Amino acid sequence: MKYFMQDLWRRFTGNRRALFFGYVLLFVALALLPFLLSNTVGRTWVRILDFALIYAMLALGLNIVVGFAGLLDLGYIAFYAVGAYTWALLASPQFDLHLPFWAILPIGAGMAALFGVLLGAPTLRLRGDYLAIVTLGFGEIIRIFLNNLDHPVNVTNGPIGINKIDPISIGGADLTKTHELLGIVFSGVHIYYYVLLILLFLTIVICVRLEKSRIGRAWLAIREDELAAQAMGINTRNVKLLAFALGAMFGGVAGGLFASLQGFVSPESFGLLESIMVLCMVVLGGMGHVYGVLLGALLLTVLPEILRSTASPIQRTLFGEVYIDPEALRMLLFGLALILVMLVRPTGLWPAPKRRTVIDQDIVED
Amino acid sequence: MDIFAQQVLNGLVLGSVYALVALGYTMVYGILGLINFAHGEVVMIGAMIALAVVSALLSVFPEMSPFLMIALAGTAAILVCMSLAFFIERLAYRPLRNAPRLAPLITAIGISILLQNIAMIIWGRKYKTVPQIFPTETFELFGANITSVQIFIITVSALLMAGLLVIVHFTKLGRAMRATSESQRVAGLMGINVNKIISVTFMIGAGLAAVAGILIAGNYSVAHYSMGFMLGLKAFTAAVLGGIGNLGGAVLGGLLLGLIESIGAGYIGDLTGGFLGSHYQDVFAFVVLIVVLVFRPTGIMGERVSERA
Amino acid sequence: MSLLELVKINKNFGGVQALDDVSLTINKGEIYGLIGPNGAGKTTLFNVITGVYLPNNGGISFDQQSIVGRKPYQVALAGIARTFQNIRLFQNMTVMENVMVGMHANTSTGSFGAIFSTKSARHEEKMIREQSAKWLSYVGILTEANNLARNLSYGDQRRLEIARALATKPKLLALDEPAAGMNATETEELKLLIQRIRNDGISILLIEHDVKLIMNLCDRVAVLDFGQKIAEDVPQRVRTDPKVIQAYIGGELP
Amino acid sequence: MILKRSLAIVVAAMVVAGCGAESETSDGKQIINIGHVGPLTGPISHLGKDNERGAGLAVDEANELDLVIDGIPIQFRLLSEDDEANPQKATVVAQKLVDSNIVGVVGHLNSGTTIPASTIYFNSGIPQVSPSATAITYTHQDYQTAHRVMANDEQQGKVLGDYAVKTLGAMGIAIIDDRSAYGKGLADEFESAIKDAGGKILTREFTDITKTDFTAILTKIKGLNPDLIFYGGMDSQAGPMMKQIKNLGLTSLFLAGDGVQTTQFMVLAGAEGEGAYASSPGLPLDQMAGGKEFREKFKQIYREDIQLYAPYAYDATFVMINAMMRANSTDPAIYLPFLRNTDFPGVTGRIRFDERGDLRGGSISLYQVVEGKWQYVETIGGAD
Repeated sequence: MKYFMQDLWRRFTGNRRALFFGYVLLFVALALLPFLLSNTVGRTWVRILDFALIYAMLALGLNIVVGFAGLLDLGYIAFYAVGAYTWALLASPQFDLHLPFWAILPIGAGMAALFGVLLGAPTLRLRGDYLAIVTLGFGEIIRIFLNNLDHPVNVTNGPIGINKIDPISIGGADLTKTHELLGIVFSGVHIYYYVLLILLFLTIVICVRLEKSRIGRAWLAIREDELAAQAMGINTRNVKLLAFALGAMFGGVAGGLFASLQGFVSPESFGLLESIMVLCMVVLGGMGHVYGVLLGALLLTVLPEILRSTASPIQRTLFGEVYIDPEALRMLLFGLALILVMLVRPTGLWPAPKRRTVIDQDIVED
Repeated sequence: MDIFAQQVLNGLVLGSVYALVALGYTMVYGILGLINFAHGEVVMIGAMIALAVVSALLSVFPEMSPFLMIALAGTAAILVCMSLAFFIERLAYRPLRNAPRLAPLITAIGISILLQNIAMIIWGRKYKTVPQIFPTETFELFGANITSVQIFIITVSALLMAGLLVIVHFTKLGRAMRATSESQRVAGLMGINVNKIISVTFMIGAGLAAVAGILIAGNYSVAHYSMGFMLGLKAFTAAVLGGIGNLGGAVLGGLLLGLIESIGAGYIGDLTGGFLGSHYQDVFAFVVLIVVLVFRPTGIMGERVSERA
Repeated sequence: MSLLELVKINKNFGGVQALDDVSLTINKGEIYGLIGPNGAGKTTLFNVITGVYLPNNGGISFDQQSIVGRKPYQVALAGIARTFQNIRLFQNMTVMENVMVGMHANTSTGSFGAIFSTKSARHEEKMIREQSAKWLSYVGILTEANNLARNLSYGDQRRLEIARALATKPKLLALDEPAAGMNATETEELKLLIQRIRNDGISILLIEHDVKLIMNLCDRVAVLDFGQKIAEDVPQRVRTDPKVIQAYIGGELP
Repeated sequence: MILKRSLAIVVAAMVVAGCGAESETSDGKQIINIGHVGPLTGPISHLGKDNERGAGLAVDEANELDLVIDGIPIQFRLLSEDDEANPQKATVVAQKLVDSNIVGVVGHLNSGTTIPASTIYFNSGIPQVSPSATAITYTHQDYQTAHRVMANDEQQGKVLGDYAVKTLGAMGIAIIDDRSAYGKGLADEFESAIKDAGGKILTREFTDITKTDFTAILTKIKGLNPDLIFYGGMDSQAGPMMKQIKNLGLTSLFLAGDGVQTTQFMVLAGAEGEGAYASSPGLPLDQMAGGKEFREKFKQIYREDIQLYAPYAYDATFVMINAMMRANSTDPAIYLPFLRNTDFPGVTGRIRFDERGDLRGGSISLYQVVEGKWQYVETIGGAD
């Protein structure tokens, strides 16, 4: 966020005070957003926003794998599933375990990272589209196992799913319920919004820092030219596995939060279409560019919902009657949007800037 | 009845359809390096068009010979699918030929969503029944039951695949296609109209897809606007298993995948004491794929692309 | 004193003997040239040394250690840096970043250090930038630091590849046809650069088509023909070797 | 910035959407919103649409009665949402309906979406009546708001198991399910009923809702030569499955649950569907008061036959309206206890709820395909 804001404000003002003012403004705007939404367009939009934040986290995780390291992963949702089920199994009546969230969150992240390495390892020799189909296969395998591990020993309840998952609770206060603090009423979705916003902020910071680090450069190098990267002494195997593990970790965290927000998980939420959707967010937004990916995730979560509420009113306004089923029209427009955006902006809506300032001007001028 | 022979036969029927669809994937991939995610939807459109034509003919000329009927329906489906493929390539892929690798993948996904929903608007949400214009007869073969439709499927697939191999390896068009897939630039320098060859490749693939759609709809007697997606994925898996870009590989991969699914579902459950039953049918297929790729990273018949320095 | 020693290297591809019992030794501080007609096996030998290909048999020792069977990145870590015949830069990264990637081998910040931006990580990052800038100015393209690698001129791309290789702190720098496609001025500048690198204590293995450059620059030259080493000596004597002249019929030798 | 930009779009969109959301009709009736949710896109959208139509018909009929509640003339309006059979979308649309001030919701269709959504309705105190979610979990969450007008998996599975062994005399039985929450739930309950009744399970095989080829598992089943094959799943798979059963020369009986007792099944299975058995909760539509009229009216209005659960959605809607009438209030908190105490003669049978919100003493009817038509065989249960 810092680089982004700096960039933006330098371009407009070049003024440090304006930068500070910008931070404050953004902070206030983000803090007030849920109240603004629930009072104008309804609390649904706060919930949609919650999901948008979860998807943003997912997309940023996938961006590490696809955008940074250039490994086309079509089964990324598996790590989301691992995170969600880890949370569900450790904090629900299923095994009567009720670990606190600060214990599950790292366990879920760790499990997902472990799966990232396990699934990544056999694919290291594969390139491009071979990798895509194998990761797709792994994604499906995980889902199929979750769907069938109800016998011989019942672990996941199979297709029925796991219900009554504990929400995040702090000091005994259940965060999915409505609370009052300093006279302001916060409903569950509002509180989750703040929790998710903080975690997303951390995710962004981590992604930006990684990208600008030695590890990030190694990823980009592998993406650009694997053999040349090896010639630089980069252990491509380890660095790729690290990308899988870290990417999966974010997926795991997002999955855990999803499970606790929903209170229910079932394998239906982790199908191939979800993987494809997250990939669309990454590519449409601007692969490899943290803020572009963020934009992609927010747009692709919010856009279908906007279409949901506007598909029939717009028809009615334009033609006086609803000709096409609003639901069919919604998906139709969504498909069309994917195509048009790619045709107009093949590198995504907001691609990584062509020139990056990685060197201070004074070093160059020495 | 011999259970094993029956399972092998089941696998071959399923596999020949996978193979037909896989050929479309592999041809496009061979020439453009693009995963045409919308290919499965072309199969669906083929089935739907043929179904619409047959239904219309049945209501207008109920006395028409079934062979003529299927020929007319087939021609219509093939023509529609070919023009569809032509426009898809022209509008959604060609402008992106020099774009980053994943951009056409996303437009392909967009096309897939678009086609599904258009089909849903036109043909409705219901599963549609395919009228039986041929009476189903069952024959015994090596102790296995086989229906006339299944015999038809295997024969037509085999003929089409053979035909395609002849076109690619023994005609001028085929030479141009092979040259284009080696290097578009060089093929262009040799006087080959690369754009035309790519269009033709898409259209041939779509023609095969249309036939596959008709065969599937005929065999299972159902058609639905979402029938293409999973089928497309399976066929793509088959193409990769065989070595994507390689026509023989697509056929081999398709047949293998069909056999794996059928025999896997039939026997693995008993071998693992019921733990891995038929609910893991798709897992077997993917596990075989992964194992093959780990040992042969470019598929069974794929070329070994060693990294050149 | 020998730095790199190849003993009876054989490599065949599907029955074609690309390298046939090739043995050679590169000494410390030496500029060693490798020439030969097209298809003689120069690039294959290069790839065997750098770990891209595994030899069918034979031994390679570098700095008194066997490096046969090591992966390319391990070879790089052992101290052999390379460039590529058909320039392989990280096209969409800046010139500076390309060299910074070269520093990978000799730095250690992991994901933990990066995420928490630890003091040592920040310190190392600063060092990487300073060093990279130093290597850029060493090859004379510091002013291009913030441009994307793919936007550089051809000659500068070659220089960047060398700078990137130098950043790995090699003991041996292996250059695969660095003068290919260069004009006379650029070649002359390249020659000076190579000499300067050698004078700074780095040995050099040079594969080149430009025989004139090899003869002017190298301390010793080996000639490959049909996968066999047919000569190895100081340039003056190689030039007059009848076997070499035979191999180069068509009068390429000056 | 991004958020603000999208916010601007959102607000603009909602303004457009908001047009026409008046709270009164032109003739001064107060508008009362009832929600409906089902999958309206995706592979089972035909069933979602069917439910929506059933509920829509109920709302239209209720409005023709010019109802007055607590002295105020009322007009009901159905707000229909698409959950795409996706649990995450289900909670979003549930919240959306709650925001739109619905007084009750008819839905969702699948158990997988009904369960996560039920938490949101419960937290907001909105009564929910699902026409077709049969997973036991749904009513076992102690939510006073959760109801269903269809026998759950346990009730139906038990009847089917008993019927297979005791009436059809099948001893060796093969079970297939489609690995959906519905199919698995029903198959599990069927399996335990078979064991209780002394039957033997020869094998359990599985498929999924994207498949149309079942030859591998059917061939395996053929090797075991069962007396009966049970399928836990939907008509769109059962139709082709039935064809393949006959083509493979299997002679076992075929039994399935309510997902298969449809005209669609007969259309898809064709002549090969002959002899198949399937159950359906409640009594045959044509035997019920108003049942025949409902069927005909449905066809007349939508120019399509009932797919599957439309009658249940129709009943669910009327049960809800009926509770409001008895409570003389549309306030969810006030009419909710009245909903629990429902005793309503629906087109699918008499509807009463037990303390969990499950259908009390739900009867199950069995049907068999005879000469290309579902023929009513008998009704089991129905007493308390």
